[in-house]
Amino acid sequence: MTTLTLGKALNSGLRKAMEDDPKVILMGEDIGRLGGVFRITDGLQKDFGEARVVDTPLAEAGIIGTAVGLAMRGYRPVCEIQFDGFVFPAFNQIVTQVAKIHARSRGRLPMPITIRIPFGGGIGAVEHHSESPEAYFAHTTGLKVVAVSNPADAYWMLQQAIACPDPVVFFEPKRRYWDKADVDLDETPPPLLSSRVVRAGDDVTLLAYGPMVKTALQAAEAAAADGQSIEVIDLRTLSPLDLGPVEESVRRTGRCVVVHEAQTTLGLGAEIAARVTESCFHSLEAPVLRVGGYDVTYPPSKLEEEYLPDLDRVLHVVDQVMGF
Amino acid sequence: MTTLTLGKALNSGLRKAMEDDPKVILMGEDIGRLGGVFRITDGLQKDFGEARVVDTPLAEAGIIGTAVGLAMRGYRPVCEIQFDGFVFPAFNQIVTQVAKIHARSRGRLPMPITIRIPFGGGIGAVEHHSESPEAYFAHTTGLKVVAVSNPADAYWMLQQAIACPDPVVFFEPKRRYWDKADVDLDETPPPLLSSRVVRAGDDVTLLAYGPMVKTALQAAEAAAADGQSIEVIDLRTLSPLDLGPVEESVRRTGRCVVVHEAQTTLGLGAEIAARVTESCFHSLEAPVLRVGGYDVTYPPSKLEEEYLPDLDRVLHVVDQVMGF
Amino acid sequence: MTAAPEIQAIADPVPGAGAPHLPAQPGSGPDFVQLLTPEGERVENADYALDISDDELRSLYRDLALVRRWDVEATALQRQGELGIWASLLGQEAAQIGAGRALGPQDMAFPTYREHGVAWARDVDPLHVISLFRGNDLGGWDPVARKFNLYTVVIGAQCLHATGYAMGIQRDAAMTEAPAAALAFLGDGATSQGEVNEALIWAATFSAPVVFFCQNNQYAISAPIETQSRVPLFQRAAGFGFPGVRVDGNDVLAVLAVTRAALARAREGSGPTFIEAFTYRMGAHTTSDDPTRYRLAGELEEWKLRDPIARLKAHLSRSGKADAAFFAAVDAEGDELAARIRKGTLEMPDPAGTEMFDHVYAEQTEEIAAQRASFLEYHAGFEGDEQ
Amino acid sequence: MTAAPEIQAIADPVPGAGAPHLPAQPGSGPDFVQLLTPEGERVENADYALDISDDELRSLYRDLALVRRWDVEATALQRQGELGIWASLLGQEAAQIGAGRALGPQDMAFPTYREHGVAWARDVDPLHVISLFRGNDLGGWDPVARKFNLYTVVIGAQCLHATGYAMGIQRDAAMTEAPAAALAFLGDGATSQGEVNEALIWAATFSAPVVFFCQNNQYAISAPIETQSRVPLFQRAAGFGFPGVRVDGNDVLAVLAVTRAALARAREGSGPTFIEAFTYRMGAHTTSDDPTRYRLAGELEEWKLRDPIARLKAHLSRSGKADAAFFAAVDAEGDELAARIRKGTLEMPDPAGTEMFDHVYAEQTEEIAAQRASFLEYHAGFEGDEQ
Ligand SMILES: Cc1ncc(C[n+]2csc(CCOP(=O)(O)OP(=O)(O)O)c2C)c(N)n1
Ligand SMILES: Cc1ncc(C[n+]2csc(CCOP(=O)(O)OP(=O)(O)O)c2C)c(N)n1
Ligand SMILES: [Mg+2]
Ligand SMILES: [Mg+2]
Repeated sequence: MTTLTLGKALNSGLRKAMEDDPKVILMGEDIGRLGGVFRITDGLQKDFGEARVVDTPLAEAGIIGTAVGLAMRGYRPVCEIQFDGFVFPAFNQIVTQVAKIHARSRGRLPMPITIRIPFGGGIGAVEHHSESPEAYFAHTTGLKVVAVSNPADAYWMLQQAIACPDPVVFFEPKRRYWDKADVDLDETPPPLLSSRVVRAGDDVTLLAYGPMVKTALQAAEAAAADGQSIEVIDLRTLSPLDLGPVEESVRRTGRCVVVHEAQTTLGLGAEIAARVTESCFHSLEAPVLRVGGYDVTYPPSKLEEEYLPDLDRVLHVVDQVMGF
Repeated sequence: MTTLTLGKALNSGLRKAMEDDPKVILMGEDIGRLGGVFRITDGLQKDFGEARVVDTPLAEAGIIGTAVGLAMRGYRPVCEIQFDGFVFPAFNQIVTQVAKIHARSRGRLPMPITIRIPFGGGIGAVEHHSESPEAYFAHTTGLKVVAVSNPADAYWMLQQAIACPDPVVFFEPKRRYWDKADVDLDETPPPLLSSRVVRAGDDVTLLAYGPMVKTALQAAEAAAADGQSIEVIDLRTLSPLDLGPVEESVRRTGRCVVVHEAQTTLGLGAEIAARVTESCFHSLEAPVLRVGGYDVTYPPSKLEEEYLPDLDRVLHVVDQVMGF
Repeated sequence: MTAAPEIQAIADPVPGAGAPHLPAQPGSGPDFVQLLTPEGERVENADYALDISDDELRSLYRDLALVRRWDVEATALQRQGELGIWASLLGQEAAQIGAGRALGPQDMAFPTYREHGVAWARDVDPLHVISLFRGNDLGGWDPVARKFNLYTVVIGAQCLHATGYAMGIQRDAAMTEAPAAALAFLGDGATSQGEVNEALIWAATFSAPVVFFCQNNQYAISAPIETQSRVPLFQRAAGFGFPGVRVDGNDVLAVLAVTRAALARAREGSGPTFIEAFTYRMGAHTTSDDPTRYRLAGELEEWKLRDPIARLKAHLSRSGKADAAFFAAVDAEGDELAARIRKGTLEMPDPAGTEMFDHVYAEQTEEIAAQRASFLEYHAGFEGDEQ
Repeated sequence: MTAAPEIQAIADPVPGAGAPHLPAQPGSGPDFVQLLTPEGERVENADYALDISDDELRSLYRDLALVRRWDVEATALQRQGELGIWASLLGQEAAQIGAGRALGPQDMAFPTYREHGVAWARDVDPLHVISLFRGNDLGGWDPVARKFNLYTVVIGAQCLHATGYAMGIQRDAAMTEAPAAALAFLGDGATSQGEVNEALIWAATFSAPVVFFCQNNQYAISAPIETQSRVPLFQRAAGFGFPGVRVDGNDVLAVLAVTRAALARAREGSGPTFIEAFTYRMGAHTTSDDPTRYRLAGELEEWKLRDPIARLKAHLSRSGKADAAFFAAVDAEGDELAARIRKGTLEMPDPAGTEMFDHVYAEQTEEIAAQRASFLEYHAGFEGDEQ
């Protein structure tokens, strides 16, 4: 057991992955000498050298496109996109190449590429630094998409993502980088592509991932005080979805709420609502409700607290689903 | 009344828009001298000159990025993306600039840009020529997204999109370019952002857009023979959605099926299922079901008929929703 | 830039590190336009004659001094928690004032997020820039009235906008409008973005009236210029078919002359120019950055000797074109400006929550109107609650 | 390229049309490497000496003739409805065979969708290329075994892959592997894509062992080269800091020599090279295209005089290095090849529907496994139905 911040857990996970496999290479803007703007790669260039921790030119398509070539040569690139809002110059390479090459080559060219993206708001940043683009990637077959919510998952899931033979878009809740928790470096972690019940409950099933898991747990805590029993599930994997535990839960509770920061329309909540409704139709006492960002341009930071789902908005919708 | 193919209706709509407003400029690859690979801009460069029908360098980001600058200078660019699969190099400009500049400038910099995208499969093409990327754009606030299904809508909706002060991503069902129908050049068209009941029915509400509208109508026809009464709604607008007519219908039928070519996961069907379930929960006899592309890489053309929803697959799911 | 020996040492093991490095400081000569030496000596350049009045010289000094004062105040406000972040222009004042003052009223400028000096030259109220970094808005000025686009944070994206705008100018000109040009700002790091290179290609193909003004401040956050290019950036333009020129970015006179010439060339229909203003980011990348992690203090000391303001001050005083009273007056004006910025910042009202719903579209959708309504309803629910 | 007067006329009104146009045909001299004139004269080039045996010359001719025969057969098959589409290499045989034959077994090639000649040189079974255009698969060959990547249809995307692969070579070399190089193919149109320019930047920054082989066939579908660049493409490399060279793309000897030299340079750690092979697309862009809409017949006639195969044939026969029997044998071999391709195409089995589920991921997901199962179940439902 060691206590780590989420950021440090990612750093340790990267270090472990690099020690375990000499083919693991880190690429990104400012990740070497600086250690990354969030210091997630701190110290790694010093210890593994510039050939394995590559400070790249300022071009996201270049980062992903050259990672594809490195993967073809047998490497396992781990690419850092500096902020969520800056993944789009690489979108063409991710969607038309990274996601398709395994199928195009019928398995002859695996793409074991990990794309790390710090995502979400709440840090008072300027434009493009607080986006939640995960649905774009979950809608893209050929990619696997995960989001971590706590230090232990950060440590283990990052290593699992790097070891995964398929491309993984790895979302990191940037506003939780500084959250601390105990990490058992010897445990056997659950599979990468699995969701997990993080709080048991009977009245409502509350689904979250990434930064919103903490918010969901706080909401459940507050609701408990009012005698409401909320079951909280950390989805962890966004593509593929692991809805087994969700369906088991919803069949008991009959009520389901999904929360995420991303804009509500066509966010992950839409897909989950559609699937859960199909699989649990006769158990549902109310429609699956969503708490997400409003369908507006991410606002200037003075307004982000009003834009982002928080404890109150979650409880507000929980009340709606209970009262339906 | 004139009989036009869908492609020719688009061509006529563009011509009309250029006649009505000298600030309308067409930009794209091969749209001038060649008239576009689908001939949608046929003859326009000859008649309006190279300054208004611009054969651009081979760079989609360049097409959209310069269109932004032209819009800032007071022009109304209409950009052609040659095929659905080639919009991704422009994704950064579309998502971080076109979609955000109006909000960024608090209305001082409107972005009256139309982005035409021939989309969907069924033409036996090679990789990247049969994609359905509409959900990426519908998930992007700041854009308006429409899809046309017939010559009359093609003629009118294209002019409405160009006249719209907001950016519009305009999807054209490439496999229907050659479909003919009567177009009333003097009618007053319905609003751009409205859906429409195209066939009345009582048992099931079937939603489609773009190329699948024809398929949905054929399915309804076939079902009628078996005594099933299917109401078909052409969504026309994908963002914002116009679900008024859909909800009115579902409250009567109690059953709803959405069909599209795009991969099912996080396709438009997901959002529609989530919203319709929320607004019509007590009227629904069955969950909203989806008929979409499988969640796989678009296959080589010999397999696309098995990949794409067709009359049989639609009826298969209609039976499921009836038997639920 | 000066790759300090230690950083060199780190750099060597990387594949490709054999490649040539940039000169510590480009000498003068055709490849480096300089009209005022670091010591304040006025030198002539055959291609870029500049005949300038003493008044103009003094007003250039005033601009340089005032934007630095503004910058210092903004940094202080950020430290005190009044701004979320601040991107300092320290060291780049001459590049920005020189370029900004070269613009005509009909020209349009497309800044990055660091062009406070150009904003100043375009008469943008500093508080309208401050409000962005405070998180009140995404840019408070009117880009149309000021002919100064809103800051673009996505690296390089504005270069295509400037090129498209220039294509619009060409088409208006056909409709006999006054000739104008677009001025795109970019950094050295931005030159690696595909979109920026596309802008150069489009500008060349359409011979668009656009000037690309690249402030090579030697770093993209922590990445030294060698990360982006092994040869001087201005040389890239020739490969695309138009002229590139490297100017001493710490020499406001040279920047003014070179940018004026390029804009004139663009307006008269002779096409684009790429200007590399060779300068140095004397501060951190932003207030969130810690440059000590990636560069050595010695480097900064060396560049202090090339300070853009000191050299003009030296020239003005030595030549007797300005006296102590003048400099004192400018300092006083700077303090007033700083006080006004501080007061305005502290008094800046927070935006209303409904703001975020009101500008997504020119024609608002029912969806967003409905979300706006439920937003108000939801917050009305808290009325009276303590919070 | 030759901008025919009429096309010129159309082009003039466009803003920027003042810019210089490319020469009708670059003369020889340092800027245009040629070892075999269109008339079949062997000429020497100081920088690119090529000492080549008669056997090699004949085998080059054989390759040129056979890939053209393959191409003709594929076009016929498409016309007969056996292929969905075909992208003809007609006129570019020398560029592709010259480049393909310059590759060593350790090198990796990254083609576009038109490099059938390079595929041939890499021993790819023509039927594995045909199967892609027939719609049976997305490329039937083993890219790892053949050291020939699958065709990349998204313009330019492969240039970054090649550069990344070359970065991998550098890292393996550190682990003492045999030196190798990557060869990226691209068209003239592709040079306008941002990603391609990023590839040039990365290659320069990391001095990666990659060679960019640009076939300037004068058109990007209907867009003449002036749409992409107002100056010769090879000149772009210098702006990024590495050498560019223009070679007669219809001269297989010159292409072979120039590409060999560039690959050797890359392997020995001296960094990237950009090669512009100046050639002409003698056919339509693809079988879906109608070039009469955008170019004049005269242009084609002019280029026929520079035919890549005719000039080698002239050289071989005039110099007595090959006799009538040899040419007859090659023709016969061509007919056999064509017959084999035709037979193989007609007998090609359609892929199974389940194929589409089986290669999305290396580790298939439960979601896709479930969809595969329901797909089978659904189709089982039709068993017995007439359809
Ligand atoms: C597309 C994109 N990627 C990454 C970033 C994060 N970022 C902000 S500034 C910066 C460095 C820019 O360097 P340069 O272009 O030299 O401008 P400077 O900051 O030195 O003025 C980076 C990488 C961004 N804003 N946009
Ligand atoms: C990103 C992208 N945009 C558009 C297309 C459509 N397209 C296919 S080939 C082509 C022209 C390519 O020209 P060039 O690079 O010169 O290669 P060539 O076909 O002449 O060999 C275009 C525009 C594409 N395949 N990819
Ligand atoms: Mg910089
Ligand atoms: Mg070409």
